[in-house]
Amino acid sequence: MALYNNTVMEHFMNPRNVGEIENPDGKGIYGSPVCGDMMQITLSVDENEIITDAKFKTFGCGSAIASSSMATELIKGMSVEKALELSNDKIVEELGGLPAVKIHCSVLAEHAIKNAIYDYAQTHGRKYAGLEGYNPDAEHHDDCEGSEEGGCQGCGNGK
Amino acid sequence: MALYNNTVMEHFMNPRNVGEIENPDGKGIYGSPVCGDMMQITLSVDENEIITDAKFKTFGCGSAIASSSMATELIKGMSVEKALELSNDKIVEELGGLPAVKIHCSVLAEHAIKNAIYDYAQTHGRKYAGLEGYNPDAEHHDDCEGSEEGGCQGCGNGK
Amino acid sequence: MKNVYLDYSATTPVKEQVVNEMIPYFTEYFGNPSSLYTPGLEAKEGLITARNRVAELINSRPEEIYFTSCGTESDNWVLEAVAEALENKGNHIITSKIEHHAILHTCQHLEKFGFEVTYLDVDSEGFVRPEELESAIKDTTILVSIMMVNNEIGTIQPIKELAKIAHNQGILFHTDAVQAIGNMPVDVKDLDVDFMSMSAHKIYGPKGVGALYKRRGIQIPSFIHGGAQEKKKRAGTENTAGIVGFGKASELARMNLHSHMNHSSKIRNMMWERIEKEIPDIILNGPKDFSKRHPGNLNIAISYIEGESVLLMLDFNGICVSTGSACSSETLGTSHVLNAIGVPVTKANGAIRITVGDNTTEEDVDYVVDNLKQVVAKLRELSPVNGEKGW
Amino acid sequence: MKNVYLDYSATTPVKEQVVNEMIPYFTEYFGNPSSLYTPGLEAKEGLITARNRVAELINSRPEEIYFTSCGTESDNWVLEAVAEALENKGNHIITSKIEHHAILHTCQHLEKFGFEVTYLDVDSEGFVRPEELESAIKDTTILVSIMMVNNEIGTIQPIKELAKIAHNQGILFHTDAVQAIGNMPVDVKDLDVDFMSMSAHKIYGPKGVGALYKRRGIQIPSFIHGGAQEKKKRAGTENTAGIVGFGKASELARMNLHSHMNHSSKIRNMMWERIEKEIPDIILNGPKDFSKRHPGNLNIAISYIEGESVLLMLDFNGICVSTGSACSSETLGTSHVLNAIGVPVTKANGAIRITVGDNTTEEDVDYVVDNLKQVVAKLRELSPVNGEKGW
Ligand SMILES: Cc1ncc(COP(=O)(O)O)c(C=O)c1O
Ligand SMILES: Cc1ncc(COP(=O)(O)O)c(C=O)c1O
Repeated sequence: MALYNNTVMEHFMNPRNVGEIENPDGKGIYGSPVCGDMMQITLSVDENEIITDAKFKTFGCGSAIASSSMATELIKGMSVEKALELSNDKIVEELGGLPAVKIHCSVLAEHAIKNAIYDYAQTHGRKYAGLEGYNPDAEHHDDCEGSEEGGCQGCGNGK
Repeated sequence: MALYNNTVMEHFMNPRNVGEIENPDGKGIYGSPVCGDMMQITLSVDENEIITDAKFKTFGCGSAIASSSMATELIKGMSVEKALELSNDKIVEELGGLPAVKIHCSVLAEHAIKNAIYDYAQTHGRKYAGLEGYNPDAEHHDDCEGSEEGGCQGCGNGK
Repeated sequence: MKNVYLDYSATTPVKEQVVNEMIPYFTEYFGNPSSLYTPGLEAKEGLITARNRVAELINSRPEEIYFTSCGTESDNWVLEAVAEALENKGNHIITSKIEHHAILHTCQHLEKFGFEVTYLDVDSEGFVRPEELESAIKDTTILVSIMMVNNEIGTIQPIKELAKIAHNQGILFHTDAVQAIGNMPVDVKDLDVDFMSMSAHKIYGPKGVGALYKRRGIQIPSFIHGGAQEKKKRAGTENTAGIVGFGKASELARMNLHSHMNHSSKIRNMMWERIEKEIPDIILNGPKDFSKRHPGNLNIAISYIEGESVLLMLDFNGICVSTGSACSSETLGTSHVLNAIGVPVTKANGAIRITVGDNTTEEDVDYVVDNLKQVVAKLRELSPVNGEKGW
Repeated sequence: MKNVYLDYSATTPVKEQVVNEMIPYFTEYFGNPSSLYTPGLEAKEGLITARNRVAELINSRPEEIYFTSCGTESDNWVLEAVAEALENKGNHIITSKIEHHAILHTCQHLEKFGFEVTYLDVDSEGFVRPEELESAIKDTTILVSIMMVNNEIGTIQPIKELAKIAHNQGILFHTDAVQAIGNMPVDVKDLDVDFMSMSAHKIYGPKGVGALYKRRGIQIPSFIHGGAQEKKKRAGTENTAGIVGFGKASELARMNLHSHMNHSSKIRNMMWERIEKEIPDIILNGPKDFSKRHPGNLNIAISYIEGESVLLMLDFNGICVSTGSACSSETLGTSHVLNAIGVPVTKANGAIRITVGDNTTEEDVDYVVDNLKQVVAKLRELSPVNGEKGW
């Protein structure tokens, strides 16, 4: 028994795409250290609207880091349009599952990517159906403060 | 560790003076099966008011039986006058001690002896200072119903 | 000297297989099950296996099992928690006169706080009469708690029927199954009970571990508050080794249920046959129909003598039985159970309980009955009371 | 791979000598301690020895020790029982903001039933200010409960002084000493406390056993009702083996107290010296004066990274620490203790607790610090936040 499966552990211990692209075409940040997790995604997008590179930096627990790693792997080579369709469920599935209390980490990754694409769309004058009505700043604080699952949980010393 | 010490166990397993003297000079009963212990003492007393024989029958727990055995041993050969002075403390002492919740068993023996002597005094027209104001029927039911220690306690199957 | 333990309803030895599964949890898998690192997760895995095994024994879901520190705690928890949760709905609880003190004393505690408790009478064999339960129910009734198997006289209650009566009126039903599990088939789905108390040390597991079955969907408050253990319902660092032992004992109890029942009842019946035939002036307390009785239980009132002295003399010969008269060595007074079924105090004072179990053999039967005969004869000789004197 | 367990405040492995004393109570001395025959008395004797040993550790009388199922139960018992017993005198309880959840959640439970609780602030190192206790006392105050040693940051409270303040106003004083016993001299007579909670699994004994010290002469109601165990104060068949284990662990804790304290603090100090020197941007939470701190405790806020990922990466290398942020794997949210001493949430999210114990060696220090340095560096590289960005 382990907290995370092997795929998650592998992405946590050896995360892909760590870092920050210089002069990115899109940059998204989601979450905050106050809430216990925060992700930054930077993208390179070519003229055909294909994501040619993606990098992340994440403050958070094991599953937040693994979700970032997996998410950036998944969107590399995708069209922006397709990347917008990437759901947290898909990230969880590719990771082979996450503990119930950690599902929000995959949501975080989905949002960070959306935010990066939103930035790309804003700075490059693109419009996507998937971004209609999307507010990059809206939701995280609700997740964080409202719900019980608002932060990456730690292993307690309340013992 | 044992419930009772060796002396008590020895008197319980091999009680002295078991039985009932035929045509006794004195006979006393104390306690009742309702209360969980009952003792009967029969005495032979000679013309010098010396207790030449004493026998008991006891319904009760281990310490009640041991107390009866020890008490009859102690009074055999004693003058009636002396026997009236036999306290439960002395019985306990001679037994080498009883558990706190079992002390009342020694009281029972003291009373049963007093009752037998009372009977002897009545039937033989004797008067003793130690019997002044003594009522053979008075106290036991109070002990039994009034106090928490009113019966010989058993080992529970309330488990 | 022979050692013949005949008090399996008081407690059981822990089976070797059970101890062997427990030991690594003291030294190797010693982590706190709430910890996220490997030694913590190993400990947690032990809890998961144990929960599955207990659930399987009673046909519940694993998530319906909450581990506690003993059967007594489970009993206290249900009563106090339902009282707290449903206070606004009503203040009336129904139980029986022959429940374990864990139920009765908790009820008395609740009575001090304004709860009203009906203690149902039982018949001369200890059975609750369903129609009496039915007519005891009021608008204010919030809980019915009836034990599955009585610990003194072995009576097996018609729990399914009683639970149905409660549920027909929308009332929660709890059963104390401490003496039942492992000794008869227990299926919470079929019985349709809402809560059920269990204890490990009656089924060859360790002392100091119990469980409460709580039907999925029913919400009750915690009894012990603190950390988030047991889905936030029972705080306190888990007794990992003990729980693992309870799990293993449950698995064995499930696998061995029928052979255990057959073995126990066979030995018990042999013993009763000889006792009934060879010892005069005795009465069997509890159900005469042995199919409605705990398979290992005998409760015998022996006229003219007192239970503790029987116990002691038998103990001198290596035989362990308990008296039928008191709750424990620290309490005095005769049995509330024998009293409730109408056994006169004089006879209750001479009652002993014999409960046989997995280690009792056919040879033990002869050793025990031979000894018992002698002890009874000896004590009757010592006794000032007898049949002629009208007692 | 090396295994370095550094979470002794979460739980400890059971010492071999302790396990060895326990085992016979599962199989050989398995009797119910309430039973009057020999196997019951043997079990009871185990309880007596254990009670003596626990009493000796804290300088109480044996009859002032009541065994429970855990430290949490002891905490619950005191609060609920004093509330019940003194309800007529008053409804006000004083505790601190940094108590264990066993205290805090029980207080919250009491608040639902009309009790008023004052949660005292603590200073930046976690100390309760005696003058604040003094001024929090009202006419209606019935109990003060302040923990002896904090489980997260190791702060040792001035219990003797605090108890005196309570007693000067005729108010009962309880202390949760779960983290204290075995880690510092604890003398209930000298401290003059009325109640004290303890737990076996923090002093190399088994999980699922605790005790409450109750000063002789003070009457409180039971918390768990039923049989007559523990002088009728705590019902339920006694966890004999567990209690025997607690007794042995207490004896060892008493005999080894000074070597244990010296060893722990030496290793802890070595570790802190290297960490402080070699890892930038960290803060030590809790007392800087190590003489007022649990001898094995370090609590470090590591800037820019999150605690669980530190824990996981260390676990990958066989090192067990806990985070400073949450109560248990089932609870979320940052530490109420770090919050109370003013650590900002961002820093609290990156806190880890290291507690060393008897099996920690000097070589472990190097292995751990080398690993921690690497892990911190790696995670900081992964992190979007850093000093320049103002966090
Ligand atoms: C200070 C403190 N109090 C109480 C407890 C609870 O003890 P237990 O785990 O035995 O319930 C703990 C540890 O978990 C603790 O550290
Ligand atoms: C019917 C019944 N209920 C409850 C209990 C209490 O269980 P425990 O000893 O685990 O507290 C017992 C046995 O002691 C019992 O026989």
